[in-house]
Amino acid sequence: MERVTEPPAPNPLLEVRDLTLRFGGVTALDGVGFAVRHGELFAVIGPNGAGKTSIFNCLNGVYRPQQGTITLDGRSLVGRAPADIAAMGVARTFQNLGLFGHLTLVENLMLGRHHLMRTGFFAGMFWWGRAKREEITHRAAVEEIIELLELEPYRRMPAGLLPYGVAKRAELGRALAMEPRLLLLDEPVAGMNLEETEDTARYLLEVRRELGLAMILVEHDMSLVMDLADRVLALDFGVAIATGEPSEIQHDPQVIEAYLGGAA
Amino acid sequence: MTTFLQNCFAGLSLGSTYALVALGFVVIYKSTGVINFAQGGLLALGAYLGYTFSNNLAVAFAVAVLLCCLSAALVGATFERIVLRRMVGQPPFAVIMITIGLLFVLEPLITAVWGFEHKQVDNPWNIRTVEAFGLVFGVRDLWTIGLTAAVVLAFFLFFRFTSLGLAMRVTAFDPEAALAQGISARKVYATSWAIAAALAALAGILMAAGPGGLTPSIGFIALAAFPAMILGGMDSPAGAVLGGLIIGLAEAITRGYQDRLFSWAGDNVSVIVPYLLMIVILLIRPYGLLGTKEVRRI
Amino acid sequence: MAGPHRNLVRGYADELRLFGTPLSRAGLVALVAVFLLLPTVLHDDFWLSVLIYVGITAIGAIGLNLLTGYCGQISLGHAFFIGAGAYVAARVGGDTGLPLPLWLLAAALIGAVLGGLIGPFALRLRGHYLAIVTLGLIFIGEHLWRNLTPVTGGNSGTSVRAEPAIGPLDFGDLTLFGESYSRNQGWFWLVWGLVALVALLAKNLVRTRPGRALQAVRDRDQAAEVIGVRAGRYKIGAFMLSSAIASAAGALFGSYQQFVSPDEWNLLLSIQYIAIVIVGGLGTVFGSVLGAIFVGALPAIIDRYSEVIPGVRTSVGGEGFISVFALNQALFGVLIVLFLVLEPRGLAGIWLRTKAYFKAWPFSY
Amino acid sequence: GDDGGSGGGQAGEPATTAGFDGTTIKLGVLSPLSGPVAVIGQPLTSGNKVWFDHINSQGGIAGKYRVELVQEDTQYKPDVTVQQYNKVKGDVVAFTQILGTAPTLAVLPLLQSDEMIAAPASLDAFWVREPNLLPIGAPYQIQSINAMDHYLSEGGGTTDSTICTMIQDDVYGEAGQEGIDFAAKEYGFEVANTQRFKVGTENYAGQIGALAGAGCEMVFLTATPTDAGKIWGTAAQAKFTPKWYAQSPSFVSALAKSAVAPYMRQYVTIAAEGTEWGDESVPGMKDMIDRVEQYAPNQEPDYYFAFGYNQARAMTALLEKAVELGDLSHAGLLRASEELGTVSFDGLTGDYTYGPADTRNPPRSTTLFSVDPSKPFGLATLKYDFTSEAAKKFEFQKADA
Amino acid sequence: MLSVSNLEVVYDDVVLVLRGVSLSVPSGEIVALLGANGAGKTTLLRAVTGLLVPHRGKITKGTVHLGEEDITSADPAEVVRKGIAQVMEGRRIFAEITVDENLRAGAYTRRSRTEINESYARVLDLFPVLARRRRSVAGYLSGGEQQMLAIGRALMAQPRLLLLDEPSLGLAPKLVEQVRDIVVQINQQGTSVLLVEQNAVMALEIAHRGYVLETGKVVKDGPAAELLADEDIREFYLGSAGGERRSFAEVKSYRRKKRWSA
Ligand SMILES: Nc1ncnc2c1ncn2[C@@H]1O[C@H](COP(=O)(O)OP(=O)(O)OP(=O)(O)O)[C@@H](O)[C@H]1O
Ligand SMILES: Nc1ncnc2c1ncn2[C@@H]1O[C@H](COP(=O)(O)OP(=O)(O)OP(=O)(O)O)[C@@H](O)[C@H]1O
Ligand SMILES: [Mg+2]
Ligand SMILES: [Mg+2]
Repeated sequence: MERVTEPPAPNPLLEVRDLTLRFGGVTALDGVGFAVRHGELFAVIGPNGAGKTSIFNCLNGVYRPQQGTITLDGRSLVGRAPADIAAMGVARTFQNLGLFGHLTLVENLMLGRHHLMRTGFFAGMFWWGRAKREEITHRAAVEEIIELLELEPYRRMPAGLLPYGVAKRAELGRALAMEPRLLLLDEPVAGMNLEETEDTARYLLEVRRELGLAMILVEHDMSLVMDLADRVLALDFGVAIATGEPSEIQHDPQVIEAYLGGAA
Repeated sequence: MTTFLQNCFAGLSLGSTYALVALGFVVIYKSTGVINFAQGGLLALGAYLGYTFSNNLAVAFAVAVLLCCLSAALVGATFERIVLRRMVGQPPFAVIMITIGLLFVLEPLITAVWGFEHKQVDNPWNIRTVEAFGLVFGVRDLWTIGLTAAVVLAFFLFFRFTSLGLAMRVTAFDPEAALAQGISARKVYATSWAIAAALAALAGILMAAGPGGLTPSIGFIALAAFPAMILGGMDSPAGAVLGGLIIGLAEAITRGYQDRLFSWAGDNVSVIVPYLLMIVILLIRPYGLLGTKEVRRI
Repeated sequence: MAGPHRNLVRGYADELRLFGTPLSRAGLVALVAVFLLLPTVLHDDFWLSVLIYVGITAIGAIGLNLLTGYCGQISLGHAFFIGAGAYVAARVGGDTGLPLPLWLLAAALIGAVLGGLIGPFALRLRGHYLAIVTLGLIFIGEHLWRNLTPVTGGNSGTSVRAEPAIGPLDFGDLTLFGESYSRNQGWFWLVWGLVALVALLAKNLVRTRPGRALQAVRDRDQAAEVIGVRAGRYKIGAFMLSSAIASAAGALFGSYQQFVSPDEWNLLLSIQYIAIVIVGGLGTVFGSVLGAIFVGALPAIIDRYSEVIPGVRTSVGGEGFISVFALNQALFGVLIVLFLVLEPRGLAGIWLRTKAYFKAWPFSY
Repeated sequence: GDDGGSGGGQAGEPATTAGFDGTTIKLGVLSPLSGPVAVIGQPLTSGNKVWFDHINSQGGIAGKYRVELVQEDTQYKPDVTVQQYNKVKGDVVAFTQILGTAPTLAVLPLLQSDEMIAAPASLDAFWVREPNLLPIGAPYQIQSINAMDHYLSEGGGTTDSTICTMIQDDVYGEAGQEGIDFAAKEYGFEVANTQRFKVGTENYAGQIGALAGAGCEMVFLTATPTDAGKIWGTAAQAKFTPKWYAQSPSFVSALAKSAVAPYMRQYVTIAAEGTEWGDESVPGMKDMIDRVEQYAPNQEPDYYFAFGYNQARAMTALLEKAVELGDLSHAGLLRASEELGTVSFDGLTGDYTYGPADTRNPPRSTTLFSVDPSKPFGLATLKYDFTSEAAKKFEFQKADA
Repeated sequence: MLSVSNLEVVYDDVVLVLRGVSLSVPSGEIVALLGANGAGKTTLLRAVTGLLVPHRGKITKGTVHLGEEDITSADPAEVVRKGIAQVMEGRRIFAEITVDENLRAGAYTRRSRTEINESYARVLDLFPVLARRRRSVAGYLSGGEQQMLAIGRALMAQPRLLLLDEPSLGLAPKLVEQVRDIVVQINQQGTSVLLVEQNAVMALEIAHRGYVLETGKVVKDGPAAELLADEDIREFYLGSAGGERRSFAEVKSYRRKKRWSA
């Protein structure tokens, strides 16, 4: 397998170098490196088990890579606690749904704003002026997201009861509520039909236009990836096998062989 | 040295009893994912049933033991039939509470039937002893250890040759998905409750055959078996046995050396030793010695 | 799916109000009225003392529910903290004669510290493993209570002379507007006033940032971390808060009962608290109070009325198969089982269901 | 002999009051009637009841006021006891039984503020100096002092013998230990080894091993029967054969039928009071047996039953006194208790000199029994009703002093 | 084989989710069930397999028949024994046991060891990834690997009727094709299939019939080929109404809220 490394981009938002992650005998990531520029939509593709989600987990601080560096705006992320990384502006949606099942949709979105709020145990208990004001302002911010993603009918529904597709959208909403600088999207349109995929695409574009947010998109829906991504990284068995513009990747023989098959 | 060995023997005997009770806990935990708080009640019930068979119906003691295990198993299965099958897929907390409720029901029923008096179970062991290697072995203790070993062996053979073990585990993990594989949660629950009740009954009758006799508070031993179960790993039968023996030995040995080694920590340190040991082991191995690690992944 | 709002909400402040609808405001007024009038109508010391114990238990149960129901950390060690609080009341309130708010606060503080010591276990252990470790707390606690004689009186127990008084206002011997009230009446107001206060604080907590974080940790702690919730801190915080409340409840318990002994803080007490939060409904503040009433008052009610059941022996040495006392216990167990079979989400679940039914009314779905 | 009743009241009929409607006197019983400690609560209450059934058959207190018991289950929990106390306090004249040290201490402040009298159902020494309590019998401390006296004088022991104790880790155990410690000072011996155990311990090999290792020639035991059975069983198996003296609650007749009986017969002495069950030579016992046959034919011989029976007798004496003084109110009873002189229990337990709490003098006598399976309760009198010099010197203190 | 008639399902006693759905899966056919998120597809599958109970759901009207047999509200384990297996929504693999044990759990209702071993070999053959990770704890597999496991587990039961709830979810394009081939293949071996899919192209290409569910009602059904040609279906599910597929990058900020009914 041929290994690719990108030439370093000038002043990237995120820079990952030589990322290696092993679980016992399994090497999930093997010297992966890439960079994401400000405002860029960067896609990661690859067969199942290639290590896409693992990259996210390393970025988030859920896994600690055995080797490699990750820097966000020049600050290293390796070794930081997930909550710190979140506070630094990295938000994420989960492949297997990471909503809090017993909380309502609104509460889930409010949780996205957790790191932007300050209310502690005491202030919360006494509902002091600031706690109340804070709740109200952030509730208003959340409402905007609800409107954007057209989640109005589900506001008070426990997240555990949401239909799969709606839950995916709610996750996106929660990630947006975090007001991130970098948004990690793990298969945001899995389980959605075409119409819903279109909607999601529209949301993503809108967010990008309005907030200038950088995103990393992991997705198996090739048409979505090819239509939206600025650049694509292809992985196989934890190794970066190709990187470049969507059109290049689509015709890369290694990618076709490992991943796309006849669908190319 | 003799004292030490003698204490070890006491610990083994005690540990065997713990192992039986803990095994009962494990079977239920493995299939339902809950701690069965009624285990002590089942143990008392089994002991009293054994008393009735042995004393009132005057069957041979061996037969009485068998009958009390069988009838306790029946009680366990009936409980599933009446109550538990309605709880498939419901939150585990509700099921835990139901086992507590069962305990509240069992205790007064037992005293209503058998009264409060201290009872002695007719049995062939009593306080007979055999001596060997300069040590004294209580016959009942030997039987307790032997029977536990036999039961544990039978238990493992049973699980080795049936798919029930796997069925239990997946039912506890995700009852709905288990149902979707055609695993009848009812059958799994009924079997595990029957097994757990029979194990409790066996432990109960073995205890009641000792010189302490039988009173309604015999079920308290179940509390002492908690650390045994945890220490071995809640879903591991082998762990339950191992945990039972470790706790039994630790308790007996600390007690033997309370005066010499532990008096600084107050009286009766042996009572809390199982818990301390459990805490230490859990800090090193959060899922006990042989327990399955919970899979956490996002 | 959430139906259209019956009541127009004009802003987020409105939406976030605790008693937002006219109906709930009416309920609040009714509750306050009951609170104020009940002791003057109901002079019976039995029911008052039952309700006082129920109230104290409700406070402790709210604490446990914050930990178990909201944060998902099962604890079988609640009795330990209750006991610790009672001894604090005895030593701080009784021996030094400090006023009520101070010894209550001292108990809460010490409870929080003890909880903070136990909390770190929650970082390493999960689910039932944690539960059983906290169970160890009971036994280790009992060992301490029996051996720390200067603090606890050892095996013989200790009397608790902490006075329920704030300056001239002595709830143990209340005189208001020239009217004097009995000890139990005073205590009723004190305890249920505190129940309301603690419930309000807890309710506020769970609907604001820290409370949501607790629940997020309960539902998925890893995901919570990733979105910026420091799960470990919240787990420890929940332990501290819950044990602070438990200790305060214990202090009240000691002060009301005036005597406590190491036999009381046993597993059964912890189980009783677990029963309350499960029967009441995990993750609902109101449910804890309902649960405490159910678990505390039901036996008293059964006690009153089981004598009419035929075949029951009402006294020792009387006729009948099962004594009324044994029957009480058994009935209590049966009711708990029955009730959870019918509504696994507890009393609060029944409440929600009824509410949902009436919301949808007159349509059946 | 009969019940020490002195007949009708000279001061006229007592007025109706809480618990007394002019014809019936109601008495409270707060006892664990369910749960693990019901093992004790049930026979105790049965003892209360048999006595009052008998009194009622004689016409009642002072020959005319029937007694009715209001039984409430405390589950042995202090909080439940407080609730139950509150439930019935307005309906009863007094409490003829409150069982358990902790429950009693929990209602004690309430008794004081309500001027209520209650008979505690245990032999704790605390009770003696409490005006609101009406204890009976020689406290546990006295039992152990007398037992020691016996061991040193007739039991073959000397102050140089290796004397050990094995006590339950609770108030009951501490009372026994306190007596032994007192005796140690009085007689000048040392307690060589003390083993404490928790109620419900399953295996006693460790403790027995330690006692044997310490070379104990005498062991004083405070326990309850289940534990005592296991302890002696373990000792028998280990061939550990000191002289055992055990406090009264350690024994139950079932033990005399168990496999441990031969061992107990040889090595165990029980320190209790009164006489052996069914001993016709003691009038009180003969009466009691007759009444058991009449009112509770299923009652097994039981130590706690006898205790409850005696408790009821003390209460009866108090009521008679109050009727005599013409006041059955709570305060009236409290006053009557101060004027209550010595009450005799016809040999079932030692005579108790009541009166103001700080002058009360409980009996200081003990009867020692040996185990004898042929006897109804499994105990045969070894030494009847004796008082040691040391026991006379023992001072009683208030609770929580 | 399977016929559902006039089915009504209520959750929690109040939420009416299916409002009289009728559908049938003829023996030996593949039937595709399409519909937007929340339409009630999963609910329909739960109703067939009896798995509504754990969700506080109830069939309030209508029947489900397997062949001649009425299996309305039957015990789920019983339903499996009658030959219905399913791939559940959300994979629902048993995360704490190994891949191997997961597969064996799928064969719980079968007795013959040799047959089970045959199926086992076949599944590992279909998904080499699983063969490689045979002894791994299933919970640590990647999302797509878990999906393969879920499919493999259902195949282990060797059912007469296979219910698939979004089998291609999270699978790489190459694997989607492979799964499609597998479905066709087992159908040719005689298994009837009810296929719930968001990937409508894939579903309709291999299905004999299709149904479209909207808010608890069947709004369209017919032979797959007919549906493939249907204007509305093309617009909403295939994205090729005006001939060429339009790019996601160019979707307008509005959408046609047209629905068939309601
Ligand atoms: N347990 C439940 N309690 C209440 N409502 C529920 C429950 N499960 C599902 N619902 C509701 O039923 C409706 C149908 O849900 P269902 O899961 O069947 O949809 P679906 O068609 O499978 O959607 P998707 O394509 O997103 O999987 C939804 O509105 C959902 O909110
Ligand atoms: N915690 C873990 N323990 C062991 N192995 C793991 C763990 N997490 C991931 N793996 C393994 O690492 C490999 C990469 O997994 P990852 O989830 O990153 O794949 P992916 O590219 O996201 O695949 P998919 O498209 O199927 O989601 C897989 O083989 C997986 O089994
Ligand atoms: Mg992935
Ligand atoms: Mg679905």
